[in-house]
Amino acid sequence: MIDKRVTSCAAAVADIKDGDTVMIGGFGEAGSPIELIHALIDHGAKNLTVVNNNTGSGRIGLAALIENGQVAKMICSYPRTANSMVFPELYRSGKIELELVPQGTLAERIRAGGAGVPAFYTPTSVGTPLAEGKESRTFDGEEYVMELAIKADFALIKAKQADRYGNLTFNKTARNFAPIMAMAATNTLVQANEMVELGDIDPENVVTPGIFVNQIIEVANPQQESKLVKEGVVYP
Amino acid sequence: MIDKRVTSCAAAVADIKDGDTVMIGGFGEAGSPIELIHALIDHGAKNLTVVNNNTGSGRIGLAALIENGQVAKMICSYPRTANSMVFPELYRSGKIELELVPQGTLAERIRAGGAGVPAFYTPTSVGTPLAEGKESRTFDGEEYVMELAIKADFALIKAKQADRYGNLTFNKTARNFAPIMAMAATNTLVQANEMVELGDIDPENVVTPGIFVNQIIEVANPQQESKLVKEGVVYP
Amino acid sequence: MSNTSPESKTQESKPQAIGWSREQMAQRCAQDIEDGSYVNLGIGIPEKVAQYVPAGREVIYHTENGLLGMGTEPSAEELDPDLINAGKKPVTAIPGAAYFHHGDSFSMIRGKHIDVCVLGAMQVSEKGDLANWSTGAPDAIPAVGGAMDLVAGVKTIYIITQHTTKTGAAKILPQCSFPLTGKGVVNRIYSDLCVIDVTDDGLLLTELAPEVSFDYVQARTDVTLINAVK
Amino acid sequence: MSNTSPESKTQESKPQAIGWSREQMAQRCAQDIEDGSYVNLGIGIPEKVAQYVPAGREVIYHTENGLLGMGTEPSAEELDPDLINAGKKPVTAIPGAAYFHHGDSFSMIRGKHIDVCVLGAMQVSEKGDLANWSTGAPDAIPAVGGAMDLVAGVKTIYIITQHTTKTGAAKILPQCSFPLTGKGVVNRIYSDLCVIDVTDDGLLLTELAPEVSFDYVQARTDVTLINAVK
Repeated sequence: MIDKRVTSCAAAVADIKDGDTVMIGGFGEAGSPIELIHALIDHGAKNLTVVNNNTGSGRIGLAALIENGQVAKMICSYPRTANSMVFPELYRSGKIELELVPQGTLAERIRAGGAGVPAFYTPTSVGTPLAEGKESRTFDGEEYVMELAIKADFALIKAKQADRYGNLTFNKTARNFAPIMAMAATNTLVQANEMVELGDIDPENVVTPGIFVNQIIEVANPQQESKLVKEGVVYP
Repeated sequence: MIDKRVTSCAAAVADIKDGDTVMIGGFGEAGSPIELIHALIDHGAKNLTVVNNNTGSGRIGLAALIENGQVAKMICSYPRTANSMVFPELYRSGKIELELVPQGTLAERIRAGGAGVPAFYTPTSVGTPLAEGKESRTFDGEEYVMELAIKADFALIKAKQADRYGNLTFNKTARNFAPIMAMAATNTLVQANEMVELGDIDPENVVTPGIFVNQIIEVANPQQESKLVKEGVVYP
Repeated sequence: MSNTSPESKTQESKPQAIGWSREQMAQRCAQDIEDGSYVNLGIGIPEKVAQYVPAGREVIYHTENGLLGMGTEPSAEELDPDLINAGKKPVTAIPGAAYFHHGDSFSMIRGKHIDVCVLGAMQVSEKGDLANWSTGAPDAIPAVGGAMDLVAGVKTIYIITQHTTKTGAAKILPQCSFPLTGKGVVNRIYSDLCVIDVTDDGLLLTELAPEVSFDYVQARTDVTLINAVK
Repeated sequence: MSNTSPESKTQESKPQAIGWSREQMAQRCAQDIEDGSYVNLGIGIPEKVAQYVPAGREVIYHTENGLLGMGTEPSAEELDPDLINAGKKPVTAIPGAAYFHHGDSFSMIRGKHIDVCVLGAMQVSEKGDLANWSTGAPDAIPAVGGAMDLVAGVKTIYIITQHTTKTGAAKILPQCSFPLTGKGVVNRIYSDLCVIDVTDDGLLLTELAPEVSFDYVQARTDVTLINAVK
């Protein structure tokens, strides 16, 4: 029997090890799996490489994971947002490494990681500092840079609905990086707002098929990042 | 105002020129846009390069397009099926060219064409005759071959529902190549079983967003390939 | 499911006097499909594996034309020409199924997300090379389908095949003479005579069909086998 | 929408004595957005373009975090923290919208499916090079967002920018001194003083804001402009 449900966020993140690469879904607060991130803080794995578009807000969620000293390196496109102060401080003091990747290249590298494509060529960043040190090549008279796939040991994502096979739907723009991260990680951990029965999600409307999902925890009323930031909440 | 509906299949295919590359959706009969293909036969454009997983059945649809002498070259993975005789005959007599591509590589090359990726690496076909003459390269100790994107002047696909923006849904496994072909063609022509109002397709369930679609013709009761083949129908 | 050629089917159609029948080969293979696996079954005998997976195991079938959660054959009322498998036969979808496009479907394959693929074979080499798409005959219409993607991407490749061709020639060889589908890709062979594991040390014969001896198999195999029958 | 840096916003916040206001620049640019276009608008002044597109034109807005068919700001009841734009501001979705993941969203961008992108700028060169993501200052936190993908992939790139920095330094230069976002990517510049087309022959000044003379613009531009005002 296939039943990917687990009973707690703590159980879901239990196997994350020091030094692992962890993809975390979300674009800003939309799709950020706060409960799973907080479980990872409680769990304490260190020296992580984290892949996320941003670096979190305030002192909760991803920002708190960074502040807690668990992240050795960030791979992201935009590590600077209105309420982010944790990452900039650590970065300036040389305590965290940054691999800056254009957002579309980040998405395509993750997708490639999940699709069994080790490398591909893209026009993005040609002629800019972010192409320095990368192989370039001309196809049909246009210049492209070669980019490598990114894979992860774990992905932490947030879904709207999930069934026990791991089929997922998402809510609006909270979808963002989650489907491709689910493909690129060896272990995909999902917090879903709602568990549904097999067949409740029309097979035509499944966004992430269960084959890309390993463990699911129902978090019926997830916390809202912007609300926590506004209230000045600090985790843990 | 955006209204991609046209009034006939003939109007949809009118701009296809001799020598064009035309992607045609479908895996066997599932998703085969027979009415658009027949309009292309009536239209008469010649010397086409056609991209499809197969080469059609019987003497209707894609097989009839080939039999009519309009196809100079097929790019496909499996040009031989139970009821295909048109292609084998022309191929043996040297009257049609064949580029044989593994099915997944075909899909990924089309997807790359639509995604602005000119080339990528894949493990598929390494060590086989289909990798001969292709660049190979090692990543992390594994060998891969480089494959180039495929783009097309036109794509002919079949959808279940369409709205005037060109948002599409598909029916079951008739989806197959259609969404990636819609991305890879400069002009995507769609025959849809049903036209619906804007908003009737939930934004969460749109499979092909309208940005990839150029013209839509409603074909409420499309013909069924296997039925035509069984009845021995010949087009035109 | 992968498109294997009609040639290979013809070769496999005549059962030998002793050893497992086609059904029994499928049945034997099915014992090794684990609970919770994602499985892709090739056309022909491999398709039959699904019906023999032991009760109590939940297995999800992938068909590369865009469906995860393929069910059994449809009834007349269920039949929909838009719902077919990679062999282009009508199928059904189970509750909990998902449809997706070809790009995503082969991402599942190439990205090593599928656990097991069961395929037919024309030839298998000592090193696990597989030839199952072309005899290389100059007048043949070459057709590969998804076979090369499956062997390159799926984690475990099982082969179900008659041990020899219908003319009695060995199909398990030091080197394949037919064009390859993939190099070093086969993990295990279920023939009508035995079960063979492809290992770094060579071909390990782990199990014999009833009334079949090691010597009987060895005489029909062009590679020296290691006898590992307990 | 692309993440342009806070620095650039500060530089652009003080309007000049003569010429177009921020609203007027957006309004002028909006005249060039054609009926039926797919458009991506950067953060800041570019965002304002949407509200000035002439009546009767139907334009579909793309936001790279996964929405085609972005609508106006939500009412308090409509507000959903899961429905935001690339600037992370709450938005709505129009009837006929579609959601998709980041891989698909940037396929639209990189695959040249989007017609127009309107962005801010720190510097633009004579050849259409754009710098709008970093001043290259050693203590700055580098952040690029989707800007490099947009300029590499979108068919037409419009820039809306103050003609000079707030200290009066030229932003239109023979060469950008800041790190590039893309090389030879800009098609047209809408500044507070004029409209400039980037052409193979050089920078073509096609239109002047009221009360602004060609010489006034030329004095604030480090590249020799071609006067093409009718």
